[in-house]
Amino acid sequence: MPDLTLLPAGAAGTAIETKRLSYAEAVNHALRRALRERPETLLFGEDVAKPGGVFGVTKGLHREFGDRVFDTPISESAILGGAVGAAMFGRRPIAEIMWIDFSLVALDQLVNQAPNVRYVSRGAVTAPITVRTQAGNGPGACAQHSQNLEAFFAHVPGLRVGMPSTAQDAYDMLLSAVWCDDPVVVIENRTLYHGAKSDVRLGGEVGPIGGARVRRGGSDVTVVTWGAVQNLVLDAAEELAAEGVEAEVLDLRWLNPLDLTAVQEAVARTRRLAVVHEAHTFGGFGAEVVSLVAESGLDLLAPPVRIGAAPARIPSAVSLVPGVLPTRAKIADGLRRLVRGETVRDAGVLR
Amino acid sequence: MPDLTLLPAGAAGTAIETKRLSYAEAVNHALRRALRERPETLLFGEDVAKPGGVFGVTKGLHREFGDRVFDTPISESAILGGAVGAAMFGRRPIAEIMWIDFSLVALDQLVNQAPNVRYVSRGAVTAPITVRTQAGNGPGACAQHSQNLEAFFAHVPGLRVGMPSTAQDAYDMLLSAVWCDDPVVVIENRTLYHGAKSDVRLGGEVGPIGGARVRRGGSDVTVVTWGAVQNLVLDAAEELAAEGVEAEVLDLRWLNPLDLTAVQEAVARTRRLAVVHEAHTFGGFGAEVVSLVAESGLDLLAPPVRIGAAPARIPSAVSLVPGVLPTRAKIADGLRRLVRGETVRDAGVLR
Amino acid sequence: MRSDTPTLLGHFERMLLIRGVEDEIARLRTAGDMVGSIHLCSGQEAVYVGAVAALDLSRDAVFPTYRGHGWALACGVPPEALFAEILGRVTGINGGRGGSAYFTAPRYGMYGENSIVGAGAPIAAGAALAAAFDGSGRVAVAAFGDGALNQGAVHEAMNFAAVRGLPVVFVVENNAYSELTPIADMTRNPELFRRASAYGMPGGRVDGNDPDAVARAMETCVRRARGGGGPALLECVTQRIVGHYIGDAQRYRPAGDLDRAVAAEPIGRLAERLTAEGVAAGELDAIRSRVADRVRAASRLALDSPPADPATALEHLYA
Amino acid sequence: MRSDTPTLLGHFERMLLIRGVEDEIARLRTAGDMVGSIHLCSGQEAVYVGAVAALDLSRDAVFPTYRGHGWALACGVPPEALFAEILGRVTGINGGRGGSAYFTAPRYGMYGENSIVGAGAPIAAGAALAAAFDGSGRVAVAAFGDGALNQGAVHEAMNFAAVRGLPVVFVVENNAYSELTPIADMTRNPELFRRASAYGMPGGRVDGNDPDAVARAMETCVRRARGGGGPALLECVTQRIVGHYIGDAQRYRPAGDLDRAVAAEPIGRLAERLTAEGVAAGELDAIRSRVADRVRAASRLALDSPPADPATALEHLYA
Ligand SMILES: Cc1ncc(C[n+]2csc(CCOP(=O)(O)OP(=O)(O)O)c2C)c(N)n1
Ligand SMILES: Cc1ncc(C[n+]2csc(CCOP(=O)(O)OP(=O)(O)O)c2C)c(N)n1
Ligand SMILES: [Mg+2]
Ligand SMILES: [Mg+2]
Repeated sequence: MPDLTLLPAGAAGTAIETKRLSYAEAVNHALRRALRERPETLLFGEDVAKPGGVFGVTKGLHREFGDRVFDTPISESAILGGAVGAAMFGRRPIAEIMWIDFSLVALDQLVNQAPNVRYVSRGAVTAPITVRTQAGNGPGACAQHSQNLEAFFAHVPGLRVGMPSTAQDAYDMLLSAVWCDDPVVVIENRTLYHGAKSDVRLGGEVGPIGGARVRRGGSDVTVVTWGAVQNLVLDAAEELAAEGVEAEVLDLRWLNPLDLTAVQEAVARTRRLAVVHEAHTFGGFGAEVVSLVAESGLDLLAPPVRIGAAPARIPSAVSLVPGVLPTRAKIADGLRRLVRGETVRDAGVLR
Repeated sequence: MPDLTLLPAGAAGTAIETKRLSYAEAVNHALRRALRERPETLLFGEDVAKPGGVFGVTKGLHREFGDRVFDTPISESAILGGAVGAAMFGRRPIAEIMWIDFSLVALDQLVNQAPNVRYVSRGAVTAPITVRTQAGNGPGACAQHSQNLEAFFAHVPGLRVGMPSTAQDAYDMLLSAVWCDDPVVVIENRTLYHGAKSDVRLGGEVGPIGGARVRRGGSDVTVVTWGAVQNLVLDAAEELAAEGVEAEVLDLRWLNPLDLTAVQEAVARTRRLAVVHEAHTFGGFGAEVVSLVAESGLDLLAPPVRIGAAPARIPSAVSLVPGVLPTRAKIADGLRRLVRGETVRDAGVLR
Repeated sequence: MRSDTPTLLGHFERMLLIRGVEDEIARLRTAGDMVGSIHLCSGQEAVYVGAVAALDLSRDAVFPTYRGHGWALACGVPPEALFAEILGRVTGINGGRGGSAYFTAPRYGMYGENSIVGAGAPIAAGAALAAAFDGSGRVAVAAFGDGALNQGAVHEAMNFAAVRGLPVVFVVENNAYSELTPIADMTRNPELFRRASAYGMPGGRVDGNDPDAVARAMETCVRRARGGGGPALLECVTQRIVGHYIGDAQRYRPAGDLDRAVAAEPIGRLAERLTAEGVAAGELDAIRSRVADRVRAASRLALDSPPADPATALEHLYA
Repeated sequence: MRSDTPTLLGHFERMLLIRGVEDEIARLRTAGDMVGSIHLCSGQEAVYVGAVAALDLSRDAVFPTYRGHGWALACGVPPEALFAEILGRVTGINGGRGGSAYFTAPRYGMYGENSIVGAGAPIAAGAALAAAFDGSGRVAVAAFGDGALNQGAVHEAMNFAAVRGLPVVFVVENNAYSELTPIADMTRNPELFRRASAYGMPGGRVDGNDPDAVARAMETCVRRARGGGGPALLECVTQRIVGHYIGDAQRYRPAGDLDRAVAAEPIGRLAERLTAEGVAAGELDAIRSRVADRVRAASRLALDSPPADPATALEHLYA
């Protein structure tokens, strides 16, 4: 393997500044910075270069970085396999899989290939790829464009998995992913791309991957969550606050590495645990969080609660979706019952 | 969709009898019966027809059933997609994916396609396919031929998932799968195929899918398990029995539908829960079982315990494997500590 | 042999219906009555109408892509059921479960759009596989775009169908673009039908803006498949005259490209031909207004239907 | 231009080494020292030795399949490291982590077997993609079997490499079978190299039992790729003279098939040619016994090594 010396973070002298950015713009800034500071980065995927991405996220990057940013055929195995091969030879490919649902035509490369490279060779070769994709339901999307599949990736040892849900995290976590020497899957959310702008600190030191964040303090119940559904959780928490119940909202951010300490500390404080994700509850990653807490032997005031998607495919009609996915009301209701000490299980978890 | 009338079970007059069979022979008998009694069944996959399967499981079926049993190119998307399409038109395809690891090149068909057919059409079209595959580590197998991926399938609403671990179950569960009107994945285990023979009751009524089985009674701890690792669990249980600890071993058999009642009743009896699977612990299906029990609010004497594979890829060397996979010793040790009330967590769950 | 005038008038009306429905969908989407990403097929109508004309929908089965409104309407799906589906109404062809990109209409021989590029091809091969056993004489049609040819599943499906001699016709709607990227940049051999020979299967190219030419080429493929001759690949060269999705500014199209596509679009062309064959302008206008009325009525009917009920959302997952 | 005698003698020795190692592995597996499913390449040696002769291993990269022992030895992996790997010893080329079907030897330009059929092809394309940026002049070799051509990933890799003009040579080891199934039953066009044209890429066929012919064809492909001419598909026609796995009774081979394969196998053939070119029988015998000694010593060394330590099994998962 060629010994390609990597530039240190910030070497290209990216200025530290704060800008009001949308989530999509934050991703774009992170990509631009990565492409500037790390000459070994490549960016490719379907429609990412000349068209600037179907969501406009990669706009302007092909113009600035030329051939390092390129469009690919509709060939996800070639995209991911190409990334693995290029990474083995010193490149840092950032590959886009347009929808997480499409990763299923090429999952082999993310399960059987990328995570084995380092392990089998005992570090002689590595595959530091970053896969950017986006997940979740949006209005009118069909069953094949609505899934949350983070549980698949989190179950694969050797893959790192993060789900940014703020513009700042979209920027920070993507850079951490590119800087990380492991294969990393960063799962964005298209419903967040073009939402309200927020202040994003740019140009600071690129941190390591990992670490949960408390999004809201509270002493009555800990809600562990990740991804876009966090916004519903925060709304539900406000609803509860009006009723005198204070929920702590912990954004897990990274499913692997998982910040177990943060989870345990939070749960030890409130002694009540709810896990909320948009993915299907059954077999979902929420089960991992609940299990880790259960195994910890923390003495809880009430059984833990999971709130996620009920067992169904995701229907397209906007009116049908609340019959399947978590809503603010379902979350608030679940938390209320948790605090009251009622045993809560989504009637639909098992069918 | 053509209205193809299905023959009732046993219509071809399969005799009820008991034979001493290996697991592989039991599968073969189930396939032969399905092909005989249900003229709409097809059996296909790589090397399944003329060669009789790489493990000899499908021996003689091509000879008996001709074109209904055929070999395919090395094209898993064509195999699974072909099964879905044929099932939509009244066939009952039994498709073989030679190793569960290979399903990853074509997972789209099992996640984005098969389970959506009935849901989207509200039952106007269905895709009753049976996918037979086999999973797990065997001596000398490599990282790409050793995985246990049942958690992927169990997380997909609309797919049924079973893992037979006895010859009788290999027979019964496969027939139930073929008779079932849902898409079903039956995960066999090649290390069981050619083991000791046992009595298998053949020709009885084909039951519905679902239902756990108590493999061993015991009042001190409930071990929920599935797949070939069950044999290690039974060995460990014997080891503990010699020390005066009686473990109940519950074979889950079906991950979907999951027999929660059986799990809850067993855990309510012993008030101690261990879950053992060969799959990776982190993000594995064991977490679902632990979570369901935790949510039930059952009052346990000790925190639940999961015993599965530590976070690593699966190495080939026989001497390395026990460093990753559950062993009889690790299982016995975990159960011992559970009964003593110690908090148990595989040091390697998180890394 | 060219089709007779009544047949061509039928094509004309069907194509107009498709265009009218797509225009109405664009209006509803822009007005906010419909949501999400919707892919219109305007400009490509001749492919659907021509291909379906060669089928026997009482037994044949069509597997289109997310850009499937045209296929559905050509198969006879009522426009009101299509509008209602995209609007998420209980009267939708799938009660709103499918939406624009993934609805199915088996009663009409339209066995499901597919919003995973290429995934319908092996499923169509499976439908053809069933035909090898059920004596139906069914021919399956797998339709997909130019870009889909680069997807592994399509390759596997074509080889699988070829080696087993399955009755399936692979129809490539070559509209020159995959979303926002020209196919010319994504593969070296611009003659997409030539891929067929890799599988030992016949392949051919037809003017995809001429419903008559498509119908005749398709008839050849269908007859051959139905007679046990195996699959074929039919490349229909056409163009979108709208964006990939509603709102797509199409800046990726070079100057003049869209104008040329509009000039070549099949409906105007067929109107000219019909006029040349002596059909009176009034007759064409009568068809136009009949179709417009139908579209308007269907849209209104759909808009007046109640939304799908979330309490039903968990039904029909399992048998 | 044909190679000179010393070059051919080198090929002869390398091929003998591969054959000797495979025979010893068969012995060890049968004796129970080795476990699991092991795929030997006996009969196909000319492909590996010929192809590698055309490479510059200081920069080129080979991506073989599970049947990769021959590629590894041709690349220069020491037989003792290979034996030890399959035996699960600490001295194995991957310390026993890879095993027979999935080891990697990057120091030798051998960037990993792949036991997922076809999966190495896009990875090789990625290695070639890196070459487009790092100025190394690297050429990547993706090697796979006849059956692998029907896998979606291989199709995607070839189109991807072709459209980007990547320096990769796709080498098809056409040994007529995929496991237990003849390729003739699994695709309609028996000339596998013809698939190249679908991607607008050159393709050709060579006698895969002639290391010299393989080397010369490969040189053409490599030179072209290194010079920026893009990828090519080289079909090497050969045969296994052993089972797919050790213990395979090969009942699927028609009568006479195996005998013909043995009669055509490359080592005997090259010995004849060398004899015809005037090499003394004694010289060939000397090579034979040198190789036999080397194999025996390597096997003994590997057997004497300690097994890999389970306490290390969790290392090197993450950076
Ligand atoms: C497997 C997969 N990859 C990517 C996409 C995203 N996508 C949707 S449509 C499309 C372009 C398809 O182009 P083409 O096949 O030419 O059909 P057209 O849209 O032109 O009708 C892409 C890339 C997808 N839906 N599925
Ligand atoms: C994706 C995938 N499908 C199936 C297999 C099982 N398998 C292993 S080797 C093999 C045959 C490969 O045939 P070919 O490509 O001709 O290579 P050969 O073994 O003849 O060298 C098959 C089907 C696999 N390893 N990976
Ligand atoms: Mg197109
Ligand atoms: Mg072969």
